[in-house]
Amino acid sequence: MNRHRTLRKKGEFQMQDAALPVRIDSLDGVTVLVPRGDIDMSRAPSFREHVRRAINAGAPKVVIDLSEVEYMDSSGLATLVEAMRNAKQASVALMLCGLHQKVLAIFEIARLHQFFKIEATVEDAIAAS
Amino acid sequence: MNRHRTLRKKGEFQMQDAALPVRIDSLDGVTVLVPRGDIDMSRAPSFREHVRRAINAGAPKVVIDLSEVEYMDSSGLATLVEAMRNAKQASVALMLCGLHQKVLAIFEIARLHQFFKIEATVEDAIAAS
Amino acid sequence: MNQTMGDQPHIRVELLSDPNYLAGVRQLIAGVTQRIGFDEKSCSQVALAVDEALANVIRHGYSRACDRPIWVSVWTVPANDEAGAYLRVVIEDEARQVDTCDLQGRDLDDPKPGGLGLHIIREVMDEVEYTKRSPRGMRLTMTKHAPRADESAPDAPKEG
Amino acid sequence: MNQTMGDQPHIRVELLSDPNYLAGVRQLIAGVTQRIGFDEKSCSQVALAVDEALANVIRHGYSRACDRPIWVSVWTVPANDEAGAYLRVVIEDEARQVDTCDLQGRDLDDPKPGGLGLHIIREVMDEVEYTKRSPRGMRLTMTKHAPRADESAPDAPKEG
Ligand SMILES: Nc1ncnc2c1ncn2[C@@H]1O[C@H](COP(=O)(O)OP(=O)(O)O)[C@@H](O)[C@H]1O
Ligand SMILES: Nc1ncnc2c1ncn2[C@@H]1O[C@H](COP(=O)(O)OP(=O)(O)O)[C@@H](O)[C@H]1O
Repeated sequence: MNRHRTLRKKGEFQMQDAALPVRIDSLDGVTVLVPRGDIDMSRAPSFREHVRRAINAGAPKVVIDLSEVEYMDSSGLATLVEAMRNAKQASVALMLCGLHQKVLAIFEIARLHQFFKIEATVEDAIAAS
Repeated sequence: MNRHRTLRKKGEFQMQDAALPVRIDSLDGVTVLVPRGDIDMSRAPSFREHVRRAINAGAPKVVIDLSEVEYMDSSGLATLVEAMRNAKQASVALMLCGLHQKVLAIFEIARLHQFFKIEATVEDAIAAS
Repeated sequence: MNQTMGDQPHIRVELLSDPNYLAGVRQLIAGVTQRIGFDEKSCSQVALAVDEALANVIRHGYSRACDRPIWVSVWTVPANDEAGAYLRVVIEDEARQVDTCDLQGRDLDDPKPGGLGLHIIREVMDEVEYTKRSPRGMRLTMTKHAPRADESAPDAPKEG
Repeated sequence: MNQTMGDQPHIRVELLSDPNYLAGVRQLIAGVTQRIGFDEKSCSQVALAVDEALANVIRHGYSRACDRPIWVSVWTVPANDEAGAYLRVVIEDEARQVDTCDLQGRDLDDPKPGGLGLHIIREVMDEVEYTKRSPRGMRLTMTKHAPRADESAPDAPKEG
């Protein structure tokens, strides 16, 4: 009946993560992830899982299209930094595109706008090398 | 320093109404009001004042374009019902247009969708007789 | 530890009776209901009901004084395999008490300004109950079950 | 009757430490700041800072337990002829106490997951102060002045 009843760890009620809806397209052999909605602490674990699977699936390039994400906090950024590391290790090209102004502003505060490969549109990201 | 300090009535702190931004266009002799933002209890008085002035200004037709209003509660409805009465008395044709689905739903609950003349677009409202 | 719906609220807001805060409170309600799995339409409906109820407390209970307390308590139950999401909202004040028979909107077939708030609240919520608090003030308890997938409109839920 | 910023908060939210409630709380904050005259960018910034601070309490203070209390208190001062709008938010918990010197994010020039929340909070708010509550828990006090018209970006404020 109640989410707060879910007992996960002795003596403590642990949170239940929320699912983040993610559309997965495949265009010209490139995997495109299109998450929809806010990416915050409750949804970052779900986002992380989607990205991890895409990177491990074998495509040479993965594009994360953030055009349907109007809000992201540092949990989302952390997920992306980790994804970038994993992608490098797996020799997968990871690109971001479609960042809303507000989302880009957070990348800038965290000085991460240089760390990621960011393109304006999905087409640009697919075409970029 | 503090809104709650504004003393309006003996012994009581009275609210300070919030201004509702309203654009006023004049097209083919028709006055078109375009309020922007939520219309709720805090902004209904400002909305009421705008509508009152438009109806009294002498144009034969006033159109209220609600396409930039994504939320309206019963304070907004009350303002519109009153406006409709005033318009009839002043022989002004009052029309509404551009209602969002959510706003229309409130008109329907209040059984007011028949009471008002509602058109889809500003053009339709101006053309309608 | 064994929380039930009868215990402490999951979220409790105490606000001053200032109409300028209604937007914030209904956005809180919309955000919470969206996250527990209410569809877009139901989120808007619950936010509207809370807004109408708060406006009534300010307008009728407190005669528009903007420095009096209002409490909004929220309990949420997210959807699971067996049932859809469920929400309970309780709104309390320290205002003058009214009898339930005086809590009536106007005749819907007689369009005139006002008298719509209670109709709207009763229309969009599943349960609506006004009671007197002790020693003073009113308490409004409202509940809503999210419509199950097959009952709700075909449009997908969207971020608020 | 003579309320000042030192008195009772204008809005006080008590919530359980469940990350699923963060969306609702930041929408509350965005709605309130928007109504007191913050521009769109400042509204988003304050909402982000509150979200980051609450996430830190849940993650670090309460080790992700989702049934512990967090209090968010808000004071607002709308713009007038002389000054822009002003907001104060205080976030309190009953979690373990930490020394201010342990409240440091990571080196921004060394990209790795995490360590960004405090940087973001300090970047977007004007004043940020952590203190220990008595007898337990932490208190974070944050303030922000809305930029005056001539300082803010040219885009007009939009409904949240
Ligand atoms: N919280 C309340 N406290 C006291 N009286 C109330 C409250 N809510 C509603 N009422 C009474 O019920 C009537 C109908 O309310 P409502 O349908 O919301 O319309 P309106 O607020 O426009 O009058 C009000 O006029 C008032 O007399
Ligand atoms: N509310 C809090 N309670 C206890 N420790 C905290 C709190 N907020 C931040 N910290 C400490 O400060 C560090 C930096 O926080 P932050 O910059 O938000 O990054 P992150 O949360 O990713 O570690 C945390 O790792 C933690 O040790």
